[in-house]
Amino acid sequence: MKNIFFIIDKPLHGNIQTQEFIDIALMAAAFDQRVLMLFEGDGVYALLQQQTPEAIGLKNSSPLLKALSVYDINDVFVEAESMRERGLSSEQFVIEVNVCPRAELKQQQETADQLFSF
Amino acid sequence: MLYIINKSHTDNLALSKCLQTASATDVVLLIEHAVYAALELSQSPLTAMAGSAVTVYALSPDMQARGVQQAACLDFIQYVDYAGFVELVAANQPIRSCF
Amino acid sequence: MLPLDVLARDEYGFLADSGQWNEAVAEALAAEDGLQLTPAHWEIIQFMRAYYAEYQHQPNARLFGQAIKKSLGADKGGSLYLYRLFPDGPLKYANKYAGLPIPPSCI
Amino acid sequence: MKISIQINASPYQHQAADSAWHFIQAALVAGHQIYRVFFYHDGIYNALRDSRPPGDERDIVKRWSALQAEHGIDLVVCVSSAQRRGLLEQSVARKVGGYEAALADGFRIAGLGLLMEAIIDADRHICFGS
Repeated sequence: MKNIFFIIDKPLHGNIQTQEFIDIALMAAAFDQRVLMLFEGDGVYALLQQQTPEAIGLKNSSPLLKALSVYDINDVFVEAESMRERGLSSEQFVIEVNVCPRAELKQQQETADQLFSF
Repeated sequence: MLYIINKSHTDNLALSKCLQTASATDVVLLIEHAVYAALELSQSPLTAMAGSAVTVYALSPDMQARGVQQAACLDFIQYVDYAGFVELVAANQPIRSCF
Repeated sequence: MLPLDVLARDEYGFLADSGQWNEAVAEALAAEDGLQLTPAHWEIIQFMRAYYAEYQHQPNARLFGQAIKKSLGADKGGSLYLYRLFPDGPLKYANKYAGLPIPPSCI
Repeated sequence: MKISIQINASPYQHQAADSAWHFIQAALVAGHQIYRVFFYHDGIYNALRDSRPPGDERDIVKRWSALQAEHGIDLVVCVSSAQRRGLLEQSVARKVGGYEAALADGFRIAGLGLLMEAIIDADRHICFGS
């Protein structure tokens, strides 16, 4: 089993990249790998509630984040510094997350077998 | 950890971000538009890295393609060709391509 | 029973508008394929509808099995069980009778 | 060492396909095995058979086909990325469109399972673009 780290550092909407990226994470979990997800930088915006991309004719991939737990992806982290820089708090998020400082997340990443971003 | 950076530092924060947590065991490789950050007068976040333990490489074919001369680059930058890129990949784990 | 020919369908025979779905439509779609829906079929079809309503996502075959295992139990997420219910392809036909779009791998 | 490669960006719009190709050449010279090249996101456009760049430019698609022909490297295009962007498998293209698929020689279209296999089996997995 490999430790695979998925790093989302871009917002969710406007293109299909994030949705396709999450598909890889779900598949890795379905292949019994240990999946860790990290939201950092502008990626933390992806977690905001009340996203209505239907307003611009796009499918809402926000509910997809709730499906992470269906595939036993429970190690979901958000970088504390990125949240602070953007004035966000975890009550505003659609899913429960572990808020961690950057330095600690760096140590976690060093133990990964594979790091993915997009 | 090997960071592969491919975007200009004035266009994208990937280089700045990785340098904030990079340590002595980390290696940064600049490819594609990221090689501009190697230039001494580019005001790149690398200028603050002189004397740091982080090793920084730039991909020389991408520098040549862009007219980035070694003589104009920060003196701690090291240079690799694609064979050297492959060696860095083989020698480091994990690897993060930052986009 | 609703006649199927008044319902808009896509080129694969799937409902074009999932809002037109109801249980009678599901039964008619299955009957058209020569399949009589049993409670075991309904369990999978209702699962697909609930999953889609909650996550706005269509799983691929591998994820489909995993998600069913998690929700309905390991025996029901297995290929053997699912293929016995939907011999021509569980993912494709569970989606079809649930009134959902055709998954990419089923075209 | 077994190295697998992922291409996430379209050719000509991004340097990813060039960087990856040069990297693969160097890796082969150094005696490494290229386990698979997986084309994802807009990377699927690397597999378009009808790409016809002007004669004085590199032909990225032909270069991939040649890599497969000469070294037997597995070139896999993600099925759902491809379908969304208008590239179908041969049998599907015939069935739904009544035409021949636009997939270039040496590529095959398959699911994400093959990416998983590459990540799990290879010693290194390197992403190029975007």
